Amino acid sequence: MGILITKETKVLVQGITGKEGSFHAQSMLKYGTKIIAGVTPNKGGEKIFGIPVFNTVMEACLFAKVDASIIFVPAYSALQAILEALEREIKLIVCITEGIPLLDMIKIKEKLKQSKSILIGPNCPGVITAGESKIGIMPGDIFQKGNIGIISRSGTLTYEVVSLLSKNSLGQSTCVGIGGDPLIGTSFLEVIKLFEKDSQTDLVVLIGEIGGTQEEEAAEYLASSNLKALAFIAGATAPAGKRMGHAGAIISQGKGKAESKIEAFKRSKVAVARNLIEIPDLIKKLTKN
Amino acid sequence: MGILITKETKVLVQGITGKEGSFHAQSMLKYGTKIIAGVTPNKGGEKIFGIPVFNTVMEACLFAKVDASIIFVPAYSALQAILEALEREIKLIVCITEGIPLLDMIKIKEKLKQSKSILIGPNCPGVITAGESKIGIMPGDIFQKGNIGIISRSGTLTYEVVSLLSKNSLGQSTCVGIGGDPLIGTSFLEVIKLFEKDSQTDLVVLIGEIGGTQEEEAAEYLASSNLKALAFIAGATAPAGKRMGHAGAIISQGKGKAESKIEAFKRSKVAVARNLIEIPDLIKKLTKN
Amino acid sequence: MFLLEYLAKGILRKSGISISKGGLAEKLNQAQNIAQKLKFPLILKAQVLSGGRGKLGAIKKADNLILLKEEFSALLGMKLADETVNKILIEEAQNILQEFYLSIVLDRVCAKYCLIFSPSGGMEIEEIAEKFPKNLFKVYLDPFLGLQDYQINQIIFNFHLPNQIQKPLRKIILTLNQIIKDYEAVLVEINPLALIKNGSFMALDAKIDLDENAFFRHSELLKLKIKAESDKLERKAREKNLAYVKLNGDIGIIGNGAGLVMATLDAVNMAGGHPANFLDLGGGAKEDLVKEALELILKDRKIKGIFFNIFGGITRCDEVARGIIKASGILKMKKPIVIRLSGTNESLGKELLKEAHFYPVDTMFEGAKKIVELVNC
Amino acid sequence: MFLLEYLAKGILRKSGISISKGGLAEKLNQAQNIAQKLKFPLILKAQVLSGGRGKLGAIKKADNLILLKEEFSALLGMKLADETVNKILIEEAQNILQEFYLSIVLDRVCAKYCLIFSPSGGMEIEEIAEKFPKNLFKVYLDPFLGLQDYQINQIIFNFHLPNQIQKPLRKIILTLNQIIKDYEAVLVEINPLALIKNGSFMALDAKIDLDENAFFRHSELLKLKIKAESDKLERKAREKNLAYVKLNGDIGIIGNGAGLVMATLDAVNMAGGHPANFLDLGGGAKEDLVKEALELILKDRKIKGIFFNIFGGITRCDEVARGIIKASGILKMKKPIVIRLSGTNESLGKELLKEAHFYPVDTMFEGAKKIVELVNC
Repeated sequence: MGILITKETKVLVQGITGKEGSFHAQSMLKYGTKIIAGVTPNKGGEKIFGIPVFNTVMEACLFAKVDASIIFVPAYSALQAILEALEREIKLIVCITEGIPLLDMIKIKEKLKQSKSILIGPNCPGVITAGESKIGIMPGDIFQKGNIGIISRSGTLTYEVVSLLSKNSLGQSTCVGIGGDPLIGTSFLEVIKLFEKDSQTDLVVLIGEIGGTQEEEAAEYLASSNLKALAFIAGATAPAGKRMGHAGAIISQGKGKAESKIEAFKRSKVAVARNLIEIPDLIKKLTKN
Repeated sequence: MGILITKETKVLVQGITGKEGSFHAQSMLKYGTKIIAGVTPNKGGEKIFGIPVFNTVMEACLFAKVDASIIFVPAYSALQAILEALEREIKLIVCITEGIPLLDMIKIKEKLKQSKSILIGPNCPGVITAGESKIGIMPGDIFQKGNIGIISRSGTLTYEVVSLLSKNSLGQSTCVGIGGDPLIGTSFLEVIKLFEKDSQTDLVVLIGEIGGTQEEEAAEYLASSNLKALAFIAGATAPAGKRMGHAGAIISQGKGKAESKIEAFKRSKVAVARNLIEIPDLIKKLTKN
Repeated sequence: MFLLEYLAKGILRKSGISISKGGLAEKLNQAQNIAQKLKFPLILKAQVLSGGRGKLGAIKKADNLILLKEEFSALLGMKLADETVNKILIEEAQNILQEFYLSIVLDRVCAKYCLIFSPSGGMEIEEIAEKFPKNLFKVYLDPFLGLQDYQINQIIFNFHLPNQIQKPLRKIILTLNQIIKDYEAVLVEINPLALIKNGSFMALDAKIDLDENAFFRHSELLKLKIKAESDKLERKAREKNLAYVKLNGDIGIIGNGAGLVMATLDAVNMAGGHPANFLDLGGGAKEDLVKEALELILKDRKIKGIFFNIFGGITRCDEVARGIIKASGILKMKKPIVIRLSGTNESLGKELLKEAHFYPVDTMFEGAKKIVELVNC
Repeated sequence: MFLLEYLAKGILRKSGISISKGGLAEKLNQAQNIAQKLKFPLILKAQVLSGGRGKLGAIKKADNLILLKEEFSALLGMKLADETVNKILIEEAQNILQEFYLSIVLDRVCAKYCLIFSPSGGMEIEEIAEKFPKNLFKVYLDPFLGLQDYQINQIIFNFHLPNQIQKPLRKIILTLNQIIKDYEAVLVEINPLALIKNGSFMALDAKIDLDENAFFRHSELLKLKIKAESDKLERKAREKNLAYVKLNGDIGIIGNGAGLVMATLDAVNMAGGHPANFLDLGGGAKEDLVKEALELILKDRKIKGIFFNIFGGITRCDEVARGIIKASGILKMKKPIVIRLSGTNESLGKELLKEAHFYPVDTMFEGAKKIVELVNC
């Protein structure tokens, strides 16, 4: 089964006629995702790849039941897109958009508390349940159906890990890219809790990086969980005080170091890979018992 | 028992050293209310009527458990006072202050939704459980212990009704002045639901007035409730389009008329007094069965 | 506090929304001066708060100066419900392509602002709701986030509004929203919002209701507050922060608390009397305010007697008594006064009154009966 | 984006918070000119982002012009962690009665701003937390309502601050809050906030961290963005919207995605190499950006080779390949390049590369090993 999405999940694409939106809508369709509608203001009535386009999320939701929405709009209108999806109470909102201001995310986080929706991202590759449905931008062909769950703060690093796993015949259940921003809709810990309940997932790979304290939180929780897990943290050799690429990855005032995260996992008896290449072997060892 | 407050309710007075605050604190003490602390910034450490004064609600709540707070601060700082009480999760907040801007009340109403506190008022006479405790400004000596509950949008009109009841030996359980403003913390309907569960209350007198649709809402609910009720609506002869005294009492665009409210109660088979003087006799009739 | 049309339109224009060229006249020569600077045909609009002015004949059209004079003279002094026309707005008539309805109003029930739009403007909102319910679109504004762009999109695309009017309409909606915030308004309504010849919009009528409680944050609005009152006594009352409403009878009513004063009006009416006014002292009135309140209502020449009805909670009876005694100089006229005092510090108040030879009654009903008898005898 | 002290203090001063008189010097004669307008003793502060400058000897005092010259020359060019001192702030020294700590910072865990105050300023916040935990007071700001007066009261009365400093402190806290809002800052810190002789406050050091993602709403901050970068190449990268961080090694690293680039640095380090930089193309890079990124890192003369590591998701391998080919002119130097391309449009990208005689490797590990070999031979 995996978590969050299945073959049957009905998907809306916000920003479907844009360059990224249309490219990835097509790629998702190819993967088998049930895209049932798209939204672009002033393009209502058009069709793209046979999918009807609406002017507003409201119109799209009146046309058909929507289970999930994926957002491809530019950073300056992402707040609007997410609020629009929240207003219609869409259960799963996946926001690919990079560069959303923190102030907008503060507002979104507060509204999320008052809703039943789950936001994955922003600045993330999305969610994929291997062989079933892809609501995201990850290259679908590297995934293989299986029992390894993946939670990652980094997009491209996820692909790296997934392709390693697939090459070693370690298939995946669901892969969730939670996004690399300092403020994100759903944290490591929240996704771990979803995987705990999933009978298809035998082990979860956590791909973290420097900055913040999400990994430490997750580690603490895993100490008393039955979920098998393996962690990898990027940025062990990154200098302090410098933002590595996006606002989330920074060692500031001595906090957020890779070492402290690795220590936290070790304290909780969670296996840690120091090098990506070790991951497949470590998984095989962990799943043998 | 009555509702909301008892002899044991521990009360904080916000604005206790002001003219109104100190006058009514003394009057409440005389009535038997358990006032355990007061707040006035920069007066921390002083005592008034033997009650310790603190600079902040936080300090007062660290000093002793507070069940309820009554607010006497000026309109321009009422938002602060209510937020300060909400932050400490004080269960019952009674705001006497008149003239709070609607924008401030919009904010307060939204924060109330996210809290477990009850706000009575603003612009109200407060709450009294006859013979037990008074958290308000009503003249205590007009009340008599008994089984009639009272909910009222008007302060002085409540005293009028209560003194009529007491003169006719119709004692009261709890009397709640919900306040006359367009936006208030707790509506008729919400107080009705509390009275429904109170074994001491045999009948509730609703004192409404023109403006808004609270009375209609309450009437609709009472149609299928076992609670005995009697309603009176002030302003039957008020002209349309003019605000009668405070922002709440206005017939605008044909809405909020006394007649429509009276009709609503009649539709729900709730007795309506056309003249205050009829109230005692109507109650006697209703409680006989 | 509702603003007259010309004041509401002044706020719209200041905020960047187009209105017709025109001016306000209180006298015929002013009207003629204004007309000379404008293009006929002109519209004459009585400045009163009552709704449905069109149907009441309070809006007229004039094609030339002669007709203007005629219509102006007919309107001036006209009685509409409780109001008398003493200000007339004269504006150029517009060619209208389509009339829209647009407002933002505070919804008391959910404590949120509500944006209401309809492509069927020009009639009152209740009429639109009844006749064309599908042509009414409401969006509720989040109390903290306020109006969002996507909500404006919902309106625009719900009615398939053509491209060329999307942008100007969006701007007007955002402006309305800004007015709500800047002025802490309870209501801003443009009806009709007219699409005129050149494809742009104009506010042909406007209604604004301000929250007086918020005026301490908007000192600039205090002037407007005074200006807004059409009745001189109401204006005076506002200056003193008394809640005064002029009515048509002959018995002056003073009390504390809106509910009590309303119930007093009801009681006097039931006893066969006709209240001359509503005057609420508010909570905690001090003796000077009591005196000023008495002086104020006595300026209404129609008054034949006064009923003073107090049930003290936060208001103290002794303060009220002192105020009445202070005002006794002007009260020692032939006009009867009936006083009822109950509640906080009642006995002290009554004692003071008796010393000054005022003899209070015990209940509202007694008082209502007594004043009606005294006035009618 | 962290601002250097002099830029942060500029924002404070503009907002009405007092700072010491002084000026910024990059050369000795500038320093001497500044000093002549000021009263000795003076403080010389190296403008670098690294913390603990006092302990690192990057803050000096000078009692006269001779000492100023000496200290200035010693500071200029000094190396501190990854930074080189090329700007020095010269300020008048202050008599300090008490040092406070004050900041507002975004708390990532609860997604709220947090106001932190301590009467034990002058040392880093971690040190205060450890040594005087009771002297640290935090209030969290409601995401929608923001900082409230009662919260400032909580701070003031928690530390029994005397009456005469309540008002100025309240003002500074409100100003800090306004800076957070106006600039969409992630952190504004004044440490120490010094109570000086005449009973008023002065910000003796300041740290501001701005949210670059919000710059589209603050066009005025773009200039600051460029100014803030001490390294020339980092400045250039900012102009092109590339995430570039200068490091101390000799292998240039380009990749897409912060996580992947960080992992690439880790891999190169593990293979025994020394990365010269971190360069993240971000998501969906187009060929021109790829070309510019290559040109940019080649300006670092220390570079002996380049490792280009792409795993395409939203980024397409063909675009990357085209960019590399476009840049091949400047690449046709003696410096080796190792390319790894996987993901979206991988085969198309690889084909293009092969046509242009570039032969990509298959994995990150392979690539890391290969570039280290090539550079070290």
